[in-house]
Amino acid sequence: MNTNRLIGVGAFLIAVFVIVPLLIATSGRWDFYYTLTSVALLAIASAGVWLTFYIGRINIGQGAYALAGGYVSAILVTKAGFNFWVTLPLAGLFCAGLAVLIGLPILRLRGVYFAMVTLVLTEVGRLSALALPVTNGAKGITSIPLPGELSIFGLTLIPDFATLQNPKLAFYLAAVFLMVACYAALYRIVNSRLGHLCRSLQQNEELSASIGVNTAYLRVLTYSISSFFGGIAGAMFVAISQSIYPSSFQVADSVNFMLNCFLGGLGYVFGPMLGTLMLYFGWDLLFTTGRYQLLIYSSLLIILMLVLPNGVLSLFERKGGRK
Amino acid sequence: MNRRSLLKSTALAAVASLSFLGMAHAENPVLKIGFVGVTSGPAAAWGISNQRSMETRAAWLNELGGYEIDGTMYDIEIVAFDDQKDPKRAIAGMEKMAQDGIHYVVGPNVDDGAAAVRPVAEQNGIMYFPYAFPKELYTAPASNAVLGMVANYQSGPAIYKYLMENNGVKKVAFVAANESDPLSQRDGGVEAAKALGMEVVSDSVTYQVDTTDFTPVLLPVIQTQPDLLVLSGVSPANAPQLIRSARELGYEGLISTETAQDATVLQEGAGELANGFISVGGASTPELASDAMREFVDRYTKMFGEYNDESNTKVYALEYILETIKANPAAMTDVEEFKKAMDTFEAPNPYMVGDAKLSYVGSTSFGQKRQVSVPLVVNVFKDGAFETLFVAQVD
Amino acid sequence: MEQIIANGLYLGAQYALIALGLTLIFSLMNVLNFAHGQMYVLGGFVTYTVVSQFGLPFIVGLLASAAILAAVGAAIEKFLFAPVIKKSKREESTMLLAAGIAFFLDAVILLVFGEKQRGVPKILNGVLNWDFRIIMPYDRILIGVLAIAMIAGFILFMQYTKAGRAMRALAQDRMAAELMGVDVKRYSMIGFALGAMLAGLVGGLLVTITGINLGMGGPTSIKAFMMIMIGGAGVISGAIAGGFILGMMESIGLTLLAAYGDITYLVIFASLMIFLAIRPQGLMGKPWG
Amino acid sequence: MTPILQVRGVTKRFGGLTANNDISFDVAEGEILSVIGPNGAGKSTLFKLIASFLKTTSGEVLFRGNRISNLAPHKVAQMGVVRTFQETTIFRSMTVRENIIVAHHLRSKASLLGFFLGTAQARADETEFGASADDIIEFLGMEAIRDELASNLPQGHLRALGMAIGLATNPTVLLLDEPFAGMNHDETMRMVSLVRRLRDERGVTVLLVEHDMPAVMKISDRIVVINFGEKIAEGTPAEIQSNEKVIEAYLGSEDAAIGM
Repeated sequence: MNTNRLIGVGAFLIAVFVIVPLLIATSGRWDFYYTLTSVALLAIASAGVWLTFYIGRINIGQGAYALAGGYVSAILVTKAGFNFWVTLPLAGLFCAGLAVLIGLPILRLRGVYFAMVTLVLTEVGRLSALALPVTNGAKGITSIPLPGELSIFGLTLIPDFATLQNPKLAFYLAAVFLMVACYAALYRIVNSRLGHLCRSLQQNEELSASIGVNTAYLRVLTYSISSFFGGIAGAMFVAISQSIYPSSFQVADSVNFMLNCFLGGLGYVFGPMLGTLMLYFGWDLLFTTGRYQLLIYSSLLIILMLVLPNGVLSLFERKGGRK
Repeated sequence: MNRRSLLKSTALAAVASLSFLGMAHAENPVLKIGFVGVTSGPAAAWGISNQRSMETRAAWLNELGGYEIDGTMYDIEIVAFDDQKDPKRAIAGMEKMAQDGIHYVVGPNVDDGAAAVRPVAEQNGIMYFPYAFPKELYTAPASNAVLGMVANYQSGPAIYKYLMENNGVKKVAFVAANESDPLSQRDGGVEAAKALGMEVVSDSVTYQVDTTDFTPVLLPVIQTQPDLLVLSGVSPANAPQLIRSARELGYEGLISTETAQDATVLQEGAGELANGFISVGGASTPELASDAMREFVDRYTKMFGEYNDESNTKVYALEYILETIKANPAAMTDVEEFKKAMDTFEAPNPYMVGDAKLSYVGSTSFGQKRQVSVPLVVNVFKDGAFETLFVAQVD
Repeated sequence: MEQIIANGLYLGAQYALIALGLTLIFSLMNVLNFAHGQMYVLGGFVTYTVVSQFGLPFIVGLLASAAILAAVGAAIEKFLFAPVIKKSKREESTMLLAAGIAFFLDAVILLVFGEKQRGVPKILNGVLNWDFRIIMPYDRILIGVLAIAMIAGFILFMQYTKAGRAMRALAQDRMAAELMGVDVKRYSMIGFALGAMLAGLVGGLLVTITGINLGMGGPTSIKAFMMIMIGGAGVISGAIAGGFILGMMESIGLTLLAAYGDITYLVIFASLMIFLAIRPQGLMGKPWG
Repeated sequence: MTPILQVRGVTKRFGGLTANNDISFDVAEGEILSVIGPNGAGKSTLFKLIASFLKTTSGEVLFRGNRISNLAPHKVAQMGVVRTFQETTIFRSMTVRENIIVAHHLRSKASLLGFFLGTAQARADETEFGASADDIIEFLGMEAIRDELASNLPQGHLRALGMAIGLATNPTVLLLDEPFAGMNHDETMRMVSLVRRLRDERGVTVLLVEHDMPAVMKISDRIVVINFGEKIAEGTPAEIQSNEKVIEAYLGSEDAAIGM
């Protein structure tokens, strides 16, 4: 069992870090780099949403945190001259802190109430970005420099992206590395005591409290981890597009993050990754269908839901098994 | 088991239909021109009028046997990508264009998308023609974007000046949707009006694009009693409602906008209340339209069932791309050659009567020629159609 | 002041009608219908087609909208929601389905009705002007009154007909209703059809005033969500209250905060979040609806 | 013996309705005390007030002299006063063993971060929880259903699982909410001996709220009777059986006979 898992992880790592770049190099489909980079980053944000699902909350507010993370990075880079790689964790931490403030009151809500309030939160994010002076309002922040060099004691860890031959590959590797790190963390969370407690919360909050779980604390903790994921995904996106606007992440994104989780399967750690891949790639592949793109896309979505209402990964579920 | 086979057959069917739709047809060599913009969802109208005018023109050219560049006839193929008004998708679209070996792309339609695709376009040697106004896109060091229409900070002053001189307008009020593009356009308009010495009586009122009742929005604006109400960056969907609400509130002054509008939409949405509404359009009014413009409108209508007046301005981008490549065939695969050609490029404007010319402008606004010169035709709406108020040029 | 109240009432009436359909569907099936706004848009386009393209009277268009949307709603419930609810482990899964249906309707509307803004001619001309204290066009008054009449009709239907009572029982307690002999399947379908019909009716009503376009669906859904949150999800009186409150807030906010421009909605959203933090079940909802 | 739990003048009003009015009694360490009363007498409310799942209107509950009423429920649990639930309140999509292991939360010495990082302490904790869970499973005789998904269990096992979850927290005082409800005679007798063993073998003080008279009479050291939200009697089973107020209360209601 354990060796199987190791082999699986190894195969996955080789696939994303070696085989994909090789395939792209031989096939010449350079555009897949960006597509896969997007998938990786969106999968990180979706992982956050999935984690809130794990405590039994439907989160349609991740767009707000991705936006906030993006702005934190953009502002620190352009106005304070920070290195992008320093702003990346800061963006995550800022979002985690923000999530504590916002989560304290709203995490008392459950079910559709929480879902709808987070949906509104995404709108609040966009409107705040338009209204606040620090975000440069409607004009957005543009011409953000590419990520600079990151070195410790003169040892270059990450080269300056502006000097690179192939920044696409660099962004891809960075994004996939982040994704692997986030999912490893997520996997660890889910399979450690923290995850068990989250599941207890998902299934019955009263009982959880009665066995001594500080439910309010745990909810806020989980929500802020979730928002941390959203923040770093947003910041990384800003580095790629070198610009951010109040509409860079909006309600549609928040909804998509949620759909990624559903599609992959709420019961599976790697569900959101697969869901993101399918939804994002699905749209891209259908691009040749022209005006029927949305029609076909949505029909496939509905059919999938009818056939596999518990997510695509439930296809591989053996009877009685769970993960 | 059943499930899986169903999934499989669905996938097969999807793949089959994809390959069928993707089949090409031509004998001539093909010149691909890209379009990245929004053709689904709330803002679909913007991109669709773009894409359709490109497709109409391409079909027309192909029907004539292709487009001649350097002695070779090329079939024009339009490769369109729907970015869903999402800047992240727009980047993917631009990547796709680069992958297809496309060097000339029309779009995106909005500020955030246009800014987001800039790195990709510059890295891959793509010239793109956005319908977004931020000056940074066109000012050095940016060099691959070409503004595909007249910017509001160019048309605004012209309109305000005309109205000051001819209608004695002194007080002006601005209303904008609470979104990036309209807000930026409002700020530009306010600046221009102040520069002209007008009194700006209201410039802080905004609305959500999904507003269904504009009475409360407009009430405080109308109370400031402006002579001119400017609907900054108004979408064709909101324009008729805003006009109607303003008139119903008893407003009797002028109403104008700097974006292109559609006469049918105005007629259906506001009827005779829209009479006198001033907007910016292409050269399709009877006084200005050439036979080519009329044929374009006919073909568009035949192909898609209904014409959209927004296409009057959107027809130009493709024309510019093709004409410039024709002027310097080396530009077909090398945008640096295209940029060289832009400085001196000049060709007759097929869509306008008289001896109007196509050329690149923008030196005043951007310090480099990064804008197509389309005639700045200011229209006024009258009983279901536009009439020309005046024509100006941008430099 | 009078103007603010008049505007608020007019807005509130149409909002309440939209929220009613959404809350009905929610209370019966625990489904948050993301496609509600799209149903509203579809209703508007049906009326537009009947009135502007076929040249038939407005009332025919309205009836057509009601009938077609009811049929669409019934079909969606029977063939999509019912099977998914039956098979899925977590009831939130219906959200993906609802979102898929929203995309699907968006696509269908784009293909069938096009991307342009549409509208039908005013059904009544003239403007009521009461000494410049209230300015309200007659057609808007008519639509407002019609909307309120429909709300009243809906309440009467729920209160006094067999189907209405059955649906209320179902909303109260699904299990108990089943034990009492209510045909749960049938009334779920009827309820969904009724909810969709209400959305379609509002679309049809408003097409004479605001017109209709493809993009109005999503934002309408979000507004409807807000209304039922204010009033309490799944509670009919709550939906009505929520609709009127949101209408008033918009009307007041836009007037008082006009000088600050961009923040009216920010204020509305923020106060909504604070309100829910204090009163999680909305005004009239059951706790944890 | 000093009382381990003191209920002092506890009152709870919902709007104009008084559910509990000035109720006071003590629970001694190692005692099994039952709270009984006819339907709607306010037993459930009192139960929730003691476990602090509801806030009192006035009065207080003390545990070893410290006030526990109106604390957050998890804090009360941390102090050692743990409640079980009436019905199917379990973690449905976990197995029996997982349910019990999760409930060991209060015993963990490692921090959540420690568990995330998998420190030595965390691993030691996990091993200990596993052993303890198996211990509890054996104690309750649930070996056969150890790896069964909780949502698949029949009613009787669910009750036992609820108790196992309570036990896993290592409680000083266990509050049992109607442990015999819906059980037949055999099942009830098994549960009675189980509760006894809890006290005898594990030293847990038990306070239970119950309906089933014969079982209560059999199991309790002392009984508190409430009616219409007020305490009407307190004493040993024998005293309660002969208390006139109690008989009157039960005869006056349409409830089951008092089981004499």
